[in-house]
Amino acid sequence: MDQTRNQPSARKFLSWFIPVGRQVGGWAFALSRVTAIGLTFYLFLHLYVLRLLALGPGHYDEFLKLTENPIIKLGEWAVVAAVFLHGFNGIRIVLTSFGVGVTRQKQLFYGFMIAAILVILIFTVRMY
Amino acid sequence: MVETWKITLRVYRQKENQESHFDDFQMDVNPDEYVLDAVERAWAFHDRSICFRHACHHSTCGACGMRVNGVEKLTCITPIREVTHNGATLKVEPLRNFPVVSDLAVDMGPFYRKMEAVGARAVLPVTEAEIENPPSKWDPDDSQYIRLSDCLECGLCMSACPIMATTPAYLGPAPLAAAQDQGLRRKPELLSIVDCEDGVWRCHSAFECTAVCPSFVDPGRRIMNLRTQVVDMKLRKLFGKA
Amino acid sequence: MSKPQVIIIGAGFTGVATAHDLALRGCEVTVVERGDLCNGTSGRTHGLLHSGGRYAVKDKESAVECIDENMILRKIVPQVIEPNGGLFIALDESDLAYAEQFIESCQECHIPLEELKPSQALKLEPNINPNVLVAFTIPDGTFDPLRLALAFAGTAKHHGAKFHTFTEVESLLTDGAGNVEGIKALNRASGRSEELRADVVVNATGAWAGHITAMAGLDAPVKPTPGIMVAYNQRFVQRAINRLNAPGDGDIVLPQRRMAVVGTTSFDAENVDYIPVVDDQIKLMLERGSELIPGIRSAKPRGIYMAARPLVGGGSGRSIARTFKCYDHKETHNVDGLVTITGGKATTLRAMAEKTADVVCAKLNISTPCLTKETPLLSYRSYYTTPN
Amino acid sequence: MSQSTSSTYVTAPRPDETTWIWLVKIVTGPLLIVLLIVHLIANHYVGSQPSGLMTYEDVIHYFQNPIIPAIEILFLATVVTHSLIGLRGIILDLNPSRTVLTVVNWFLSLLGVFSVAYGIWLALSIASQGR
Repeated sequence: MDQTRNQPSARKFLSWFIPVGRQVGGWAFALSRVTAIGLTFYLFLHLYVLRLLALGPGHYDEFLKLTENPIIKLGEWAVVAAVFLHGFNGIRIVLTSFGVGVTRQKQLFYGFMIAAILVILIFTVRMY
Repeated sequence: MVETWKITLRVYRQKENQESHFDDFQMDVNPDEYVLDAVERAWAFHDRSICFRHACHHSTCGACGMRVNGVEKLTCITPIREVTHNGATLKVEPLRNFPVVSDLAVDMGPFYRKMEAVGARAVLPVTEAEIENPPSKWDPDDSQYIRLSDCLECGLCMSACPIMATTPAYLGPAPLAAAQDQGLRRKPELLSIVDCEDGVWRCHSAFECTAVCPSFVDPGRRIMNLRTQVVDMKLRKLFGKA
Repeated sequence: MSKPQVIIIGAGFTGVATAHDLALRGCEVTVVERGDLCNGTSGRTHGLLHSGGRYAVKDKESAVECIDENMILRKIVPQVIEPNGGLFIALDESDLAYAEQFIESCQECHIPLEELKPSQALKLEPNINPNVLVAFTIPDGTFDPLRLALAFAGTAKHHGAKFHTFTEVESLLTDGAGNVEGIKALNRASGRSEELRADVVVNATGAWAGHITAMAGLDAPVKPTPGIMVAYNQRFVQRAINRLNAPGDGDIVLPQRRMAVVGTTSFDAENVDYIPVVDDQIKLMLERGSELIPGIRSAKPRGIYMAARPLVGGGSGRSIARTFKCYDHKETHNVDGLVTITGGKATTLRAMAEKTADVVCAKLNISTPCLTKETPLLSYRSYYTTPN
Repeated sequence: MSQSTSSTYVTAPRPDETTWIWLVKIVTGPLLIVLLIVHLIANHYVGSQPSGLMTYEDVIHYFQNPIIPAIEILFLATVVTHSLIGLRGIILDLNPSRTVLTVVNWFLSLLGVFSVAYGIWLALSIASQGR
């Protein structure tokens, strides 16, 4: 008997993010995990950048000019989008964790994702 | 007049120590037959070396779980009509996260050991079964009736769970659901098994288990409920109210 | 002194129960099965733990076997049984006419029964046909087919039996005189053949018994008789509902988990490896099943399947007795080393095993008595938790 | 039914640990949503112009109100806690050995403490620059 093939393995971590063969809750899980990793990365980047505030006016204002750069702006937009996707999905997880709407988790996901996309759209309009 | 479809059954093949591949079998099927019937037909008329597990053919034994076009299905109750169309391909693969014995047959051992570890109930009073449409009120006499538990131990949830894919140590949806079914208040010794890193806290609410469960056990809901049971017990302990 | 070696071909009900019995009596048992456990007739059984009521009128021998074994199984393997009893219900004049001999026969066979007025029956089971004329309670039950076999197999394993699944017998090994000394079997998982030798080979292949005996140049009087079962997606009743009449098509509805399973039919078949489901029989099950439980008409079929009973003896279909036969081929054909067990029903698996083990033990001069009546079985999961 | 030993198949339980970690994570989640809204409103509508804190001066001015560093520090502590518990959860799903997990636990704890301390220092130093 082949004992190794088809077994759980840490090397299969990419499967968390592959939506093939996954269903609604699986997409939510993938989305939640991707945004979580992205936001954690952003959090520490943000903290690092903010040290410029302690260094004095010149450095920080120079940095703020960078935010006019379209790529940085796109990055900011991505952070905002990730926050809303993660946040709305998080509300769904909190609700279901305490038994609220747990048998309606698919509908909850669709509802919250529509809400998230609407808020992101509003933000996009305001940002650009 | 019985409808006939031409389909290609694409079967995952893997023999001891050999590389895996897929074999295609062209066959005429009645679309109202089940996927398991197509696999059995491939074995009976095309290739006697195909290994697969099956027993009851009506969703009581849980032996015939496979991945059909990538999604976990109990093949004995999955009509061909629901998963493919005339002239198309039907791909069957073994469950994920189980050791493959051969082809579509997997070793249920590790999974059954977990079910045994939580003492999953095989039979229970009818009145304790959670069913979709329970009577508004059970007759008091009904508690004498015993029924087989809803969980078929088919392993579909263990295969679909994205967390199971990376951590064999995770107890998994069905064993956690079985613990919830017994109740921590009734069986406090289960607390030490479910309240640990590999227990109830590993679930990240993907609800894939619930989506694939062929028997309406709804492991996702049960895991959520089990968490509140654990938190409730721990808070009571903390505040000295056992 | 080394233990006597026995090979059992087939891990259906008779195979696993015989393995359990022989392992308890101190034999070194090896079970070979071409698929996984219960992939043939046993897995696809209706799941009725017979009280014997169905056979009481026409086949008292089977009826007595059933009620005795029913009570034993309830005791030794409660983990796989819904022990909720059954009802025989009369719906027309011909059913009522059958009632008298039914009561008499059940009493003769010591099958406990109680007569219910229609109102009492409907209170117990509100979903049965409201036009019920009279009903009788009998101690029927439902079991999970695979788990019943797993419990026997797991307990056998605990006592040292070895299980080789996905292993198909290719030929019988014989001495020069045609006596059977072992088997040559193909491991379908590895693709390798191996030879296994034993003092006795037990052919427990049920409907396929003829395939094995043919390898020894013998014939077996087994008649594969398939029948259909339709499982509907709603548990209408808690008890097995039987039509109060001579056994016929679609006259039993069983509760099982969330389902109601209607069965069955009876016809002859040659190739039992794949039995296609016939549309007409599905319609028949719906018709007959909904006579017993009208709600079935609006329920959705969940699983539809065919199983081939291994009936023994002459005649055909329902006229064949449902009891079993165990042959020592030394006595029937002067071929030593081969014992064939076939016929019977799921409910009598333990009794079939006892009889077979008695025959095997007589050949091996083992005097240990059968212990299976009193030995509670381990958890069905022990089949997986016990190393092979 | 026979009882098999659970220890071989289930990692030895470490009670009184993960319940609280989970509880903290599930509570900090909604708390973060509240704090984020407060953070955004404060950023954009309190202190300077409605357009937000677009210059160094704006930020320094903004931090003069003592409630602001308090909110920001609370926000930082919550978000660091939530994200590091989440990160630990993801690493846990990679099935690390006990040793690796212990190292991870220590590393993430220290990282958390360091980040929050750094945040407090930063907030205070910004606030003090306006004086």
